[in-house]
Amino acid sequence: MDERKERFNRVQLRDSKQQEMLVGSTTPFLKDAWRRFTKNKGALVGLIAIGLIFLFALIGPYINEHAYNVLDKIHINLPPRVPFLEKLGIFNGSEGKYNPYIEKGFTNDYFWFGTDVLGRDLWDRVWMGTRISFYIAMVAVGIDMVIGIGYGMVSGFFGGKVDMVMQRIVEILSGIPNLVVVTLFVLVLKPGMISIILALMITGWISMSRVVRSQVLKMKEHEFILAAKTLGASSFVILFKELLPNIIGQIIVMTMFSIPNAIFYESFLAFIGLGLQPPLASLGVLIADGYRAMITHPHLVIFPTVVLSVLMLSFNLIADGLRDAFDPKMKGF
Amino acid sequence: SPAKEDTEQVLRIAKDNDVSSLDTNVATDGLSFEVIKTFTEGLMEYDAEGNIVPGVALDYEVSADGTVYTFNLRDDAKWSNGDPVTAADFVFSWRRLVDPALATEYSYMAEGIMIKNATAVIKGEKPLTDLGVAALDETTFQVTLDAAVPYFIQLMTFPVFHPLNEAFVTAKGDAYAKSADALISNGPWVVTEWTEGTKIRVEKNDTYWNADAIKLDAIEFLIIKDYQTAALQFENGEVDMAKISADLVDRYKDEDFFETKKLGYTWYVAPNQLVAELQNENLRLALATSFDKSFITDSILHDGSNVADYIVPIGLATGPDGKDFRDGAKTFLSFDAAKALEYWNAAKAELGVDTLTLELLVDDAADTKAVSEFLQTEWQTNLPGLTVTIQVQPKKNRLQLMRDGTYQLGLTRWGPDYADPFTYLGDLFQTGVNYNYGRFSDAEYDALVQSTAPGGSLSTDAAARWVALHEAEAVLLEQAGILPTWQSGEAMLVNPDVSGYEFHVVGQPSYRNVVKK
Amino acid sequence: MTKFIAKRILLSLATLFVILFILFLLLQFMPGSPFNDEKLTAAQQAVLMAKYGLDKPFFIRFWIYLQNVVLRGDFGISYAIKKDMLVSGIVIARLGTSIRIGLQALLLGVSLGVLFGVISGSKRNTWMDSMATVAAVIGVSIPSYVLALVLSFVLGYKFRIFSITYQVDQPLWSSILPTIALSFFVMAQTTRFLRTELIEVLSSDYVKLVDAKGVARPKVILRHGLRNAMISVITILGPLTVNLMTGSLVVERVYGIPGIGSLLVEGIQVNDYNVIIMIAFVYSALYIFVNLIVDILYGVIDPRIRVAKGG
Amino acid sequence: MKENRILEVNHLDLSFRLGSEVNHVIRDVSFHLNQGETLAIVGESGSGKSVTTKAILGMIDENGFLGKGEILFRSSQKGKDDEIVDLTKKDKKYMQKNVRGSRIAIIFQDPMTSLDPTMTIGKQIMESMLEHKKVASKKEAMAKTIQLLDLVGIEQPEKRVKQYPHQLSGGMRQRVVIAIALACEPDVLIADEPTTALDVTIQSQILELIKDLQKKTGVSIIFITHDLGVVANVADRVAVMYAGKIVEEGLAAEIYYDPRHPYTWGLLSSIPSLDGQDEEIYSIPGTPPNLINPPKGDAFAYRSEYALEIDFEEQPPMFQISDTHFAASWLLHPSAPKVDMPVVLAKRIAAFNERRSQE
Amino acid sequence: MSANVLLEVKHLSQFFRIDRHTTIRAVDDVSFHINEGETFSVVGESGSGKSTLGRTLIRIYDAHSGSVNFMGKEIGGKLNSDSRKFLRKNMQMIFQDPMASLNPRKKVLDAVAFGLDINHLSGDKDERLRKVVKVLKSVGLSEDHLTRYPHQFSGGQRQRIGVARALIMEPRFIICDEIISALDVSIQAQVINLMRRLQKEHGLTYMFIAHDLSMVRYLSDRVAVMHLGHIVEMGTVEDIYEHPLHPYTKSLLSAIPHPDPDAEKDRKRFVYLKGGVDYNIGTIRQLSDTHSILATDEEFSRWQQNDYSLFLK
Ligand SMILES: Nc1ncnc2c1ncn2[C@@H]1O[C@H](COP(=O)(O)OP(=O)(O)OP(=O)(O)O)[C@@H](O)[C@H]1O
Ligand SMILES: Nc1ncnc2c1ncn2[C@@H]1O[C@H](COP(=O)(O)OP(=O)(O)OP(=O)(O)O)[C@@H](O)[C@H]1O
Ligand SMILES: [Mg+2]
Ligand SMILES: [Mg+2]
Repeated sequence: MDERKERFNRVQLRDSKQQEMLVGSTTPFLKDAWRRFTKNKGALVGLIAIGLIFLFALIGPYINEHAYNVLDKIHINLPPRVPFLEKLGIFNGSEGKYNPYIEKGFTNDYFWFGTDVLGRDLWDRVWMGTRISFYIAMVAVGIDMVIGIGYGMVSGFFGGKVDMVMQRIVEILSGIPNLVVVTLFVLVLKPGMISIILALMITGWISMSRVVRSQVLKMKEHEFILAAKTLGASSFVILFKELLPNIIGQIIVMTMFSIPNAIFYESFLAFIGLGLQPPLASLGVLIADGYRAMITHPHLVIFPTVVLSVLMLSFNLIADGLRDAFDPKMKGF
Repeated sequence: SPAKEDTEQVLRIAKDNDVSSLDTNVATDGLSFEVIKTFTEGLMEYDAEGNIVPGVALDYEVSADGTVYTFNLRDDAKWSNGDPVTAADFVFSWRRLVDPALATEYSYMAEGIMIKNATAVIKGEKPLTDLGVAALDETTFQVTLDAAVPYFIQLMTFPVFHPLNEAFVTAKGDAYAKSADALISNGPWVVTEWTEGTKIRVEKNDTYWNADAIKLDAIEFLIIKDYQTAALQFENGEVDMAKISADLVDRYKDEDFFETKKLGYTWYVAPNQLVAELQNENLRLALATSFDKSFITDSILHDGSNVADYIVPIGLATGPDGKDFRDGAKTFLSFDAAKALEYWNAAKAELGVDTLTLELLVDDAADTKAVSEFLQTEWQTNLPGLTVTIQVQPKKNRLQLMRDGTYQLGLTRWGPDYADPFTYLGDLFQTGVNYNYGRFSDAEYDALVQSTAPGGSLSTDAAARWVALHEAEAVLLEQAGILPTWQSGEAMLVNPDVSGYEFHVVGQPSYRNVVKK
Repeated sequence: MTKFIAKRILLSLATLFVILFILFLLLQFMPGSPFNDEKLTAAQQAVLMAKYGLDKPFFIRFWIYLQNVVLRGDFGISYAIKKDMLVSGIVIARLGTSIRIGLQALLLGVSLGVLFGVISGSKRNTWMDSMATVAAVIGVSIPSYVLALVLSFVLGYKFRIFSITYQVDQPLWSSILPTIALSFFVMAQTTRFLRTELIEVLSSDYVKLVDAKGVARPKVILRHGLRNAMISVITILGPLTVNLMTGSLVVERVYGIPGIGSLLVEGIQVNDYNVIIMIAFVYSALYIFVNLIVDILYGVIDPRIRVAKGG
Repeated sequence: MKENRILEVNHLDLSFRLGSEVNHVIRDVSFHLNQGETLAIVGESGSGKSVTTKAILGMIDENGFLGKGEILFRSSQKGKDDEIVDLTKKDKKYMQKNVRGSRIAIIFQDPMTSLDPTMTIGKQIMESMLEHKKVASKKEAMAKTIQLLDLVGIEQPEKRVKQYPHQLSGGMRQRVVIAIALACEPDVLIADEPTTALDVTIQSQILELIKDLQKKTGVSIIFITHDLGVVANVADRVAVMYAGKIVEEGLAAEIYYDPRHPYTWGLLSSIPSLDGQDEEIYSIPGTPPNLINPPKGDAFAYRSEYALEIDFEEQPPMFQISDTHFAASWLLHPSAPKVDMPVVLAKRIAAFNERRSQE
Repeated sequence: MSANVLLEVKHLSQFFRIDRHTTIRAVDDVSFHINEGETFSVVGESGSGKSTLGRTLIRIYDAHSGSVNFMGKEIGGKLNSDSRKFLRKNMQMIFQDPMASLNPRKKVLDAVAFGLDINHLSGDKDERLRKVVKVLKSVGLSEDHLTRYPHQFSGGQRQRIGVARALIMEPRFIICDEIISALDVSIQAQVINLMRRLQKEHGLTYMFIAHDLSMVRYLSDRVAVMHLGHIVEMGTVEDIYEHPLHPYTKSLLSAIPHPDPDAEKDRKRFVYLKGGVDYNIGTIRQLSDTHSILATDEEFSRWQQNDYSLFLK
């Protein structure tokens, strides 16, 4: 050991950076959450998948020479056929033992996802449908945000009689079979986007309001809310400036869950014939239509289902990832 | 048990619908009638070729003016409880049909065939006993009409006019026809099982007078609403007959068990003449001729449907000459894009517009939705400047909207009630009738049709009447009062071992001669 | 406890009343009538409306209906689906099937869900966890009708293992496919929720203490982890159960099941008011009942709640 | 291992993976526990007290891993010679079967969250007895449970066994937790801040209880706390921990009346003196270091008024002061300048000594 | 007492109705006053109603009954907007858990300026910043910290932010609800020193809620001992610590652990026997100008004769 005397000199208290060691990480919450989120492989895959699907929804319909709404009286009910891939024995345009492209002499035609009974290109229809499904997703998010959050916050924060009445209303709303209400909307207001949106509005927000309410109930006992009260903050300020930012994580997670629900709901409506007006077609409509020919022309149902399922899967994965990311208790180290 | 199955001849039929009632007077839908037909028998029945043959009646006489029919009933006809089938059973049934207390929907049939006092009785203005029916004795049943009805006999096959066992019906009271054991049979089979939403089974009725001619021991109507499930069940050998939707035809069209049959429905687009633009004949003609009907029948539906360039369907009615109404009749409004464009240009000039937007109202059924999309594109491409939007509504709503006249173009269909062109031409398009959704109105047409109506000037002159009906159709279609589109067919999967089933364009299928190997 | 239940039941009855009223009101706005068959004339429609008392003013009709329901348990007759038959007869005939298949699916779904949930929650971030999670997410991502048809195509048609359609005389055997189809979603939801909850519970202090007691891991997970995690899983199972028991239109249609899901849709399509109201009523009653059960179950599982409610 | 020692931790190193970083939280820690004694480990939050004890039980979180070091445990079996096992070499299964609960038991800090809310306390106490087959039947387990509850001072134990945790007050719950720990008559009891969450009156009761139990059962105790008052009450020996190291170790009296490490000085000084109301209380400046990048030399140097240059370069070794007293501070090196402990502390110790000499 | 009375509380009660059968009498008929510039401490076991008392004073809860006079204004009953504003400005509270009492999503700047913002006192941006920086400096934090989030601070620093948030309103009176119990030993001292310094600099009055009796002794002028919602004994530090009379006070004091192994070895502890005293029938008795106690005649005379056999073990 180096025993030089001067090493044992006393030194002044060092005001070094070490003095002020930060406790906890220095990254802000959202960044931290993002870091945790990106660590989650599933969520990342989901995000990428959604990105790709979104991209295709934007450009998909334009990257081949077909169009989503043009009838073709000749090329009807064709199975998928893709150049190059056909050489591998898949996507070669055959349906069982039968290959209509060869039988009917469409040797130069390629429909990547095949065509439907009206000879429309399924590739284009699927991506147009995806657009609509995204659109519905946006609407669902909007509804969740506005009604669900507002309702849940008010109900949870004010508690007491207000809560009691509001929860009764929710109970009644959930007690009425959705279908009755939806059908009514569709019948009274004509089927279409507006009706679907209104239908979503009736009950689509309930689970969000539940989550928000329980979060608010939990949060409102926190001391920082009391502190805000002692500083004279109004209920409005406390709700929107203090509570809301703190439950935003949960809200985002819940939103992610409500997106697939909305998309699904629309496809259910399509199945019972209360969907969009033709020739508009969401993924749900395509699946519902394709479903009827599933054992005849499976491609009609497979492609939209795959896209829908991947979309749902991705949103769910993202939602799971976000939930983990926003919940420090769950942190995957 | 399987052993019994082997020796038993059971025909299993998949049905996409459920029965709504097995009460002969109350039922309204096709399947209900089909099932009712298996366990009841009317005065007259159809044979395999669609000819009217005696049922419970041995024969009948008509008065010279065609208003009094006297039926002689066979004396060996029995109810399944052993009671004989008598003229009183018909009187009871027919009175029950028009009983205002029961308010049956099909009471209008009694008015339609102009039974004496029917209208007043239905309205409750006259007692039931005033209805023009009488049991002259046990086996003689007499009907008095207000006027000659050319298709009267033919309607005697219709289930609402079948007999009812008064004692049995009264004993069961409210419970009558609500379950298998509250039913009684005078037909080839008797209902033994009726499970809500699943299945109806009828078994051979040994008391039926012609029981020996019946080969099938039982028929099961299985309610399978999904066509694909029914088809898979058929492939699995679980059912012998299954209707399939157009979507499935491609899968089966080359199989030997695939069959199509023609139905009596004609689909047409009814332009609403309350809409100013649609009063323009050229526009209607343009719309009527600008879409390729054969694509609809051959590519979208491919279920045996055929292009309809007419309104009275093929196979509906046989004329006095013994030929089908359509045989040698004219066709109208065939697809002709070039001609359509001329009409369209004329219409635009007359209307003083360059562009036009119309809305097409359709059902939410899969087929009609696809057809509507096709129509939309065809119209928009062949008639440049025309924009067509589609409104899909559940059927009940579509009907309501059309009845109210609050629509523009509506795709609709009509099913015949009896085998006479009048069921189309008379009931649908006269000025002011109920089902004249498009408010078509033409004096010449009305006059022609009136002359062929029951009690009309030609009602007893069959040949002249036939000519008038042909002329009426021409008047209607030459101005495109409606836009005929296709005549329905139905695609079916039928077990090749099964033979002898009979379908009729009008009326219910019959299983009397079915044999299953 | 009994007092609590009595209070809840009273409250439920009030809720049910409101729901009934709202339903009645909604149907009032439904366009068309049960009698707009294409062949009916306006005069005939009027006769039929009068026959069934549908021409009376709204409140009187509601009052009469309420009396019939409360005093006689009479939910009226069907106008279209089964003409003139008692709605209660039709609905009850079908309800049994729906509830049974629903409960079967619930049982299967929850069992598998608990199995997968426990696996993935206790073996977090292993391949087993990933598998279970993926299975769960896929379970909620495929439309049920596609799933149902694929099942019947593969298992019923290709391999002929199960009956494709529901058979009344073989209720258990022929309901295997629909049970599987319905259970998927339940399984998936249970797995997902249980996983989250279990992870949280397993990292709690009390589970750590149990660990420190030297209790074997499986016992720790089952006895302490699962029990506590189930408390919140039950919340989501409540509404799910109701949806299952009231039948799924889609699965009913694919498998030809006479259930009330398809009956409701049909009722709505043909304006068969009494059918709609009774099914809706049953749905609401079940919903309220199941929630009551859930609340009681809470108490059974979580003694904190039991005592707080003064049981 | 010496005869009278039951547990010996030698050069233990332990780290946690935190994303891409490694948090080196236990750094070369050595201490031992004698049969029947109470060793208190003190130190501020995050210094590694709990992690050390969890390491002994083999219950480190998934992201933690051991470096070098051994944990020797004397496992006495009836009729056989004592066996000494290195717990770091044993797998989870072994620990669960042979050590946790049965030989070494632990009491956690928070009685409110340490009990399963859905299980009666009776069952929770019986659980480990049954698991480790210490009793023949459930009935016997129940009888023993009631005895235990009685032992930890819960009245009407027959009634209490059927109750749920939320029906008990905090103090009672902590007693239950203690009863659970004692259920299998362990050789070693680790009490990780067993009274921090309780208020003073209950705290003093629990402390009395633990001491009482030790007298009765002879169990050896590791007592973790950061309350120096509590330590004074219970400990035979004290180990002071700072930033993942033991910085001073000795008999209780040695630590209180003759502290040598500047950190120990700081700790002792920050307790308000009983008389001088007007002076400021001494407070240790700054915050503990982040152990993701542990400082090169003495981790306390940055907060110490007594830091030497060498403190920033090299870690001090353990200097022996007496047979039982050790401290890791360069100030104890012969070459180090003589420094005096803070005046407040010196005054207080003087007062103690004065009183001690009076007695 | 010559000092000015800042706060006078008379017969204050706060009940919580749990359900029809249970009402918790968290604060039950307490009366006391606090002098300007002093530190008044409230001690007692967990659940004795200390926090509820503080929260009722600052009007997080509305009092069940009783009157509160603060700086000459009655603030016990319904508040109009003026008196509410007055209260918000002059009375502030600091909470126990430094992490929980700060909004985790708010930067220090906004957290501290919150009171100003709400009451529209912040002025323009510069002024707001200046005020915040000034107050941060006075609690020993610097400008560098303005943009950080609470979780990026140590416990002691967080508690300082809480202090700064209250101080920026320039209150006269601060209620400190167990502000050090969640902190580490070495940090407790930092916060206490800070509070004392601020008191001197600004002439603040504190109501200090705590259960650490040695700290209370160190920093208080007067102490009230609460038990089951009642103030059972109240007096100067010396009264309470040197001449306790109430058995509950005695048991509390006997429970304080001292950092002195030898002394601890032979400490005698008293356990207070619950149920020995019914507070509802006792009345307040003055032992001296400053020292009062809640007791019945009989209890009082027994205790004065040092007969605690019924009350302590
Ligand atoms: N699972 C973990 N992953 C990462 N770091 C951890 C983990 N568990 C503990 N640590 C860190 O190890 C260090 C020591 O923690 P430990 O719990 O032993 O402290 P302690 O001395 O018991 O403190 P306290 O008095 O607060 O209980 C802390 O810095 C803590 O952050
Ligand atoms: N909002 C509330 N609703 C119902 N009861 C309450 C409420 N707040 C407090 N109490 C009850 O009032 C009593 C006094 O509580 P309080 O928080 O004032 O005690 P405390 O002396 O501050 O205790 P601690 O030292 O644990 O903080 C307790 O029994 C508590 O459960
Ligand atoms: Mg710890
Ligand atoms: Mg408190």
